[in-house]
Amino acid sequence: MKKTSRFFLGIFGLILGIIWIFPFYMILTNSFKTPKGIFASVLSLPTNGTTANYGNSFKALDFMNSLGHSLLITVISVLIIVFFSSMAAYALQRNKSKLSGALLMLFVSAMLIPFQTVMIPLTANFGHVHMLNMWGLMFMYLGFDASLSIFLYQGTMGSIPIAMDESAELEGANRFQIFFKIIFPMLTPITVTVGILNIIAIWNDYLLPSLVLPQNQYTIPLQMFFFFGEYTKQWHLALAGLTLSIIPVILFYIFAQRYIIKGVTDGAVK
Amino acid sequence: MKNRSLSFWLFLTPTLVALALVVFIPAIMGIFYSFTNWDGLGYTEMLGFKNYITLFHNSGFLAALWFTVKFVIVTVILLNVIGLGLALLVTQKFKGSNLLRTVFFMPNLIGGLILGFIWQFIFTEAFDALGKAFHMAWLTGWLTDGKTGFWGLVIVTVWQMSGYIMIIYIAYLQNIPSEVIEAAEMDGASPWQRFVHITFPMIAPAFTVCMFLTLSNGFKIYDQNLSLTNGGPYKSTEMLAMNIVNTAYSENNFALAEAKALIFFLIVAAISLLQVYYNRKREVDL
Amino acid sequence: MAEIKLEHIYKRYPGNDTDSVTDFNLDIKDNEFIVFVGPSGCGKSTTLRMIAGLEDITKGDLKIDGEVMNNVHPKDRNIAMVFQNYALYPQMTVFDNMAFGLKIRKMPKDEIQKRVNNAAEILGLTEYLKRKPGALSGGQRQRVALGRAIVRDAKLFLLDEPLSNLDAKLRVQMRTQIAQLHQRLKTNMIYVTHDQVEAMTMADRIVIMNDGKVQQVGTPDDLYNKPTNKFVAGFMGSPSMNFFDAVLKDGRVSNGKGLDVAVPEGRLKVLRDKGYDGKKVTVGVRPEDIHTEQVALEAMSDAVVNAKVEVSEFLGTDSMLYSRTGDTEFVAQVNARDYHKPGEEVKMAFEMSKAHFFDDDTELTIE
Amino acid sequence: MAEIKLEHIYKRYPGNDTDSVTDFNLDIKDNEFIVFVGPSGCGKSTTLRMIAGLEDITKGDLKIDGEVMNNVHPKDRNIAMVFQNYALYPQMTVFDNMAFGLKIRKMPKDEIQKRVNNAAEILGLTEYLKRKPGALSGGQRQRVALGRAIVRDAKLFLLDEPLSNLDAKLRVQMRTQIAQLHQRLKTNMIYVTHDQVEAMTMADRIVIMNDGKVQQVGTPDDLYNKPTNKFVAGFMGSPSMNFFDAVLKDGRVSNGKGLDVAVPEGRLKVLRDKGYDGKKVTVGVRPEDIHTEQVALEAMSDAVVNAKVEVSEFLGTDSMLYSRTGDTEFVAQVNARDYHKPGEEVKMAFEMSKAHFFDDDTELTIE
Amino acid sequence: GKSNSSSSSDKKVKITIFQGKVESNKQFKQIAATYHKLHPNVTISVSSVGGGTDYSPVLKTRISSGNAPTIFSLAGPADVKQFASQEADLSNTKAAKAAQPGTLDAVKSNGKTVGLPFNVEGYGFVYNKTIFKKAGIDPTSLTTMSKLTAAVKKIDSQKSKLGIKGVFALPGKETWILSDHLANLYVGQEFGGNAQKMYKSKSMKFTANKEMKSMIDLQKKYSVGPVMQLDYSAQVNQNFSQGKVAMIQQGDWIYPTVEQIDKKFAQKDVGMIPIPVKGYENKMPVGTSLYWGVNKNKSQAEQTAAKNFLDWLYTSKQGKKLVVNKLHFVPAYKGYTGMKMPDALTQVVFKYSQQHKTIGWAFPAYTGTSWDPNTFQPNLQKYLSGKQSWNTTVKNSIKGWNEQQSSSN
Ligand SMILES: Nc1ncnc2c1ncn2[C@@H]1O[C@H](COP(=O)(O)OP(=O)(O)OP(=O)(O)O)[C@@H](O)[C@H]1O
Ligand SMILES: Nc1ncnc2c1ncn2[C@@H]1O[C@H](COP(=O)(O)OP(=O)(O)OP(=O)(O)O)[C@@H](O)[C@H]1O
Ligand SMILES: [Mg+2]
Ligand SMILES: [Mg+2]
Repeated sequence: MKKTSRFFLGIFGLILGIIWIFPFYMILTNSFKTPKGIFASVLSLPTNGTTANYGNSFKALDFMNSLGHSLLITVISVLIIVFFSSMAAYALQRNKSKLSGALLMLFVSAMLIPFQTVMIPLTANFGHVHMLNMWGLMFMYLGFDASLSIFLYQGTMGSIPIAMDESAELEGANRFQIFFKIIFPMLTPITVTVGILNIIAIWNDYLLPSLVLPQNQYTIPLQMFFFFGEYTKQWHLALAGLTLSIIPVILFYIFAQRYIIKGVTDGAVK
Repeated sequence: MKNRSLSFWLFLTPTLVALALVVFIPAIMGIFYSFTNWDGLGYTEMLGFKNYITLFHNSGFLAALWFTVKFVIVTVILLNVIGLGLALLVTQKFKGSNLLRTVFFMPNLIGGLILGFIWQFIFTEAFDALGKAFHMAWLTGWLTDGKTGFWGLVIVTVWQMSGYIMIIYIAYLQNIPSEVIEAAEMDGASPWQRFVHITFPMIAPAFTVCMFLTLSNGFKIYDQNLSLTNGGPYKSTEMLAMNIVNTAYSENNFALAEAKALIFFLIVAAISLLQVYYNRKREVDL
Repeated sequence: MAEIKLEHIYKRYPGNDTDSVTDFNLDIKDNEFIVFVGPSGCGKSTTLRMIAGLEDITKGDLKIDGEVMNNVHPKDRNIAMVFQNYALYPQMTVFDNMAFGLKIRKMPKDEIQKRVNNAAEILGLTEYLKRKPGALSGGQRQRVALGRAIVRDAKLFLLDEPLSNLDAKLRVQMRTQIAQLHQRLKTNMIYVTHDQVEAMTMADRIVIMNDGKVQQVGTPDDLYNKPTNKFVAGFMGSPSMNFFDAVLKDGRVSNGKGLDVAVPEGRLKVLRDKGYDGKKVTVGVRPEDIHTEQVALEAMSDAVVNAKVEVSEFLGTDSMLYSRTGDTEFVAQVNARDYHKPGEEVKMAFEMSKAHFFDDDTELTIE
Repeated sequence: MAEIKLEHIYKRYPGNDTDSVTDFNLDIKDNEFIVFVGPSGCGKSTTLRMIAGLEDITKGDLKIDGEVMNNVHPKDRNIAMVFQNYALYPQMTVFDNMAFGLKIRKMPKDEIQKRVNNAAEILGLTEYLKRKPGALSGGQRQRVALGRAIVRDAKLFLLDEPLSNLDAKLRVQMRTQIAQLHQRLKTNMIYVTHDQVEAMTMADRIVIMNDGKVQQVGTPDDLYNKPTNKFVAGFMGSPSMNFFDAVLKDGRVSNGKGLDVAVPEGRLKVLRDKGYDGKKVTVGVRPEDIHTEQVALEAMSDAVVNAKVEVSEFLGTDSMLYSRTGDTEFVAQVNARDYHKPGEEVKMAFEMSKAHFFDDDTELTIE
Repeated sequence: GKSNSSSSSDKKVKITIFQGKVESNKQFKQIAATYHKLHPNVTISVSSVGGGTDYSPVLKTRISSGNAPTIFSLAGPADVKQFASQEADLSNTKAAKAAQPGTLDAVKSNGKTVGLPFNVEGYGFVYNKTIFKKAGIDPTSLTTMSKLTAAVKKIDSQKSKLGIKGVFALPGKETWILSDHLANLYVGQEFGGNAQKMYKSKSMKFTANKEMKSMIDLQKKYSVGPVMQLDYSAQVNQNFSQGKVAMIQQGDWIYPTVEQIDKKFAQKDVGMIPIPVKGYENKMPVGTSLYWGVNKNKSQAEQTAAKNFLDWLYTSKQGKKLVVNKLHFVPAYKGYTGMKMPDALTQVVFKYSQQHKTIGWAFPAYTGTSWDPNTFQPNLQKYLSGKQSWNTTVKNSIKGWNEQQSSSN
């Protein structure tokens, strides 16, 4: 690409980026204001800023503890989802039968069911087998989030030449070896994507964990909602809390981007 | 992999089990309840199709359905165009393109309430200020009626979701072998032609996925609706999901809500699955 | 190490309305080196893939050592294959690509190291072991694909045009290496190539296919000198045999368009016995059997034509003379020393004792 | 239609620590047919890709008709290219693959139809026009890739081993077609091949590369008969030239291990003039310049050795005799008629008037 | 059997509280800890849900998954009906007996008392003392509509002098401001302010609708605008607490919010007067929004412990102190005379309720029914935004109520 067009793309991107980031500007600046300062003028910079919100929010959220639970639940759930849904997608993509078409549609249609309508029967069922805890929650995430992940995996898997499987098969690899040693590494970009999408969904989830988790396993969003009473909404703490809680995810996102490697399958096609 | 082979089922079973236990069994229970007078705790009588009859006389449901359909049409188009546009933009090589990815994606990190809080201020204050500064009357008085409420919802949804759609497109864009793009360059295709004839057809699976996601999310959208307008004013911006939730929780009519949900599911499933089926047919494996 | 039998094998790809392989029969003896040749799209790769177990066999039986293998899983067949399109693992280094099959088989690390390094040495890939396939040239990739097969102790090697992207010198080296490997491992090899030199020099037997059907199976010499039909005769040899539609009359064949040469006694008798006297036959003469040297002109004086060279190609050792006599075009391959410029009028002798005669309808060799 | 100049071009791929192409210089004249040859990995594809604009040029200038093109976008160069790895559009049919470049240029529909059908005819793809590339054999894919280029009226054609997966017969046909296309369009073509016959027959000039560097540029005849160095001499010709490390003494060269032949007057004078008398030289003799016919043995009686045939390969027209005299191994290419069985003791004459002499250190030809 | 709360020889019991007032959750936890110290055999765990999530579905999932709390909260007649199979009879508790007259009306089921009020709350016009003083108006004199109107006009005329943007801040986005609180004054009249009565009534006449209209019109006309853009936080945090309006229609529950924004302002400048309604002058609508229920499906020991805890909280000396000083609740129980509420707004409510100058809360009768969100609120909002005439609004509301009541009860 030519230098000038790169430059204009950069400018264009910059403008878009500013528009996009504007709400974050509001979150960040207001998290340094006193409650009075916030409502005096939301759009302005903090006049006499305070970092007290962060300290208070950190304490009110029981941050280290809830961060621990958030991390534990998110990381394990996402690993489970990536592991099982990539496998399922592989089975469905490499088998071109009516049955797998139907199974895919089943997974896909599961995404259409509004959560609120299954919420009560779901928790009732899990309650009866004493699975209303962290582990039950992780299993539920597999059920809810596998569909999208499978759908995403299934779509990109088509661009991995079947010759890869064949070649490994002739070398004596069994299905699991073929998948985990050959195919899965080639899926890195979509794995990162699936990972990111699930991480944010689970990291920010409120409703499901609020129904499932006992109080001693509360995650950050659950703690955070104590800032929101019916009348008293503690925006100053909530904004600081939000800022604290999205830092790990943003760090992860920036880190993960490096793994979205350009054109991993390039060498495979002739 | 043959579907009669053991490995086929070994690969599928864990997710199938989870799906059944977590989604389908509760959903089927819900369908059953929709024929009763279930109140979330139990039911005392079977009502047959009464709930289904009620819901079609319930103008709130139809109004919400109509509003949602309009919303879905607009957002599906905007999200896919903008999401794909952003994906194309940030996959170009220029300074800061990686940073931009993060920026565009960040809105997904904000949950419902705070989202509403921030955007209400943008609509009421930033828009107002802009409107006054540039004498554009249409920028003032946002969210005070159904129309601005609608566009408000669209804006927030697009702002929030296009980064999501973007990263899906990015993942697929990166699977295109570079030789094929090069071949098109040699054939004399301009960037736009390359996009239309080569890139886009080759990311057809991403398009299927994103169409589906935007469609189904558009229909299911709740958080943004709740936090931004809460359906108001006078229910003019109440969408399907909210209508269902309200039926269940505010009106305590869980059975009717399940009936609405089933109808809603059938509508969305028909549209989305048709779309998936149709689009999948056009895709090719390498 | 194995006897492989293909019995009446058919293959039709789903969605196609013709068979890609039709009634394929072949007995491969223990330790035999078989080469498949045939025009592009004739079904060579397809047959290989069926043997490997990568394609379902539509009809017929594949037996290895007497056992029907149709439903045996590819990984359990212990076959090594070089894919026509390489099929390298893009995320792995060259080393790992070659080591993969060995790791899967849990071979000790140092043994793997040894074998891969050894193969890399042979293939001239030593300095690329740490690269990924994406950063290799076409020929280098092909060599990696070859290396992946040769490190293994498979029972059967399937090689689908493994040298097509290599230069002549490297090809010769590789050919020797493959032949040695075959010697050393005493395995069966099936080798697909479009390179006649490869086919001729490497094969114990050549299978020549056309349009999904086996045309002839035989030693290189058989195929070259005793083709069973016009297709085989035309396919083997480059430039290919000159064919003339002619009539046999008075001990001579002539096409009425410039060609008119005598048929030697022995050949004539056979043709007459089979009742072709006065009938149409197709005459085939290889370019190298048309001569311009004085000695030849004298020796075969009853088969000399006056030709005009239209195009002449210089090929180092030989020259090709694209020539014409009357309205009949043909190619002669002569020693580079006997080079003739385009436009020159040259006398050429047809060595009819080496000519081939084919039935006009069935295209089968008359013998 | 264009004059192309490559001036001191260098290429280093990011991540590599050596240059893949070093100081490449070439003037391509209007309407010239250039062939690149060289061992695998020597930088042929890389050079082509730089000309196409697909790779940045690390250093140096590419000029077309006098204009520096380094930063011109590939699509604006009006170049057609056949990729070594095909790079077909998987989602398009064969027809659409070929028509794409024309549609882009807004050619009328019926003209497109005509051209594509015509190309398909030439390439034998007519019945596959509606298939997608995934359902084609290797050779068929390659032909589609070729078709995609030949339908276009490009200013310059870059063909990267476009025939490597085709059988001999089809290759010859395609070769002719490409030559005709070149004639008709009067464009420049740059053609990469590892097939010497292709290189020899098609090229106006051949560029022979090794290790990223141009070794020699010249007509096929030049390269074959007047190689500038040992590499070129050894690379051109198959089987390749026999090299002997020998000492020039008393008008003879001998290596003390069985070879001892006289050098003809004319050659000897040159060698002596350049001061090689009594010094080491490398002697190169092509296999076809070693003879077994009686005539030759008599004519070159001062260059006859007693050899033993160790392996003999039959190649249709010719035979290769892998032989040995004393401890010196060499290959002779003789007429198939002069076939000798392995183990036979044969007298062979070295045609020393055609021998090549190289400096032992610089490996340059002595002349 | 019956046990004395202070006896330590009892077996250990664990009870759980799941309550809907998320802003008081921390305080309840502290109270639970205090109670545990005094009664080591009773362990209480407290939880809540907040922020936009409805309480009752979560309670339902808890119940249906076998994870039901011992003590839970109820929000009025609709909840009483829904959770009937969970509710223990609390008629014999000390707290029930101490409850202020009328506060238990909404939680009587078949003659039994099944709920105990958290507290009482009251609302009116919360005003800014400084502004009124500067404007020269005595807020307590505004007992009739005409006096109010005159005062409003007077304030409005000196807006810039007073440094305010409007007299009122009417949050058109918050449907409950009009439909629950304001309408209670004009609709509730018909049912004597009794929610149970209204809940059971087949019809509604809305006779006082004209008065309601003038009150809406007044607030709208003199509100900072556009009213349809204002929500609770714009009303309280952004306008009132920053001294930008003279008064707002709100209740004592806003005090913590105001205090959070500006503590000094809250302590010095905040007062509340009743909304003037013909025939109910100087009476404040005081009522209960949440009640405690005890789960009758729990073991007898748990139920007893739960009842003991509630009795202790509302009737013991220690408990009372906590109710007033920690929870800042205006008590719904007798026996608090002489105690001082900690802030200006609760003081007002406490005063009115002690003096029995109150109007009942009838609106819990409809907040849990579909009429409120589907008919009443949208119609009022339509009127407020000028899209619909008042007559239609009234007609639709009456019709909707009558339809709902005839089909459900
Ligand atoms: N993308 C790349 N990144 C790094 N190195 C590369 C890349 N492509 C090629 N090379 C290296 O550059 C050198 C020249 O490669 P090139 O593809 O030009 O060879 P070639 O002459 O076309 O060989 P072949 O006949 O095998 O196709 C090789 O050593 C190769 O490994
Ligand atoms: N996956 C497929 N689906 C449908 N048809 C196919 C498929 N693969 C190959 N064919 C067709 O089957 C025939 C035989 O193909 P095959 O690949 O065996 O040819 P081949 O002899 O290997 O040719 P080449 O020398 O060009 O590689 C061809 O006509 C081809 O178009
Ligand atoms: Mg093939
Ligand atoms: Mg190359």
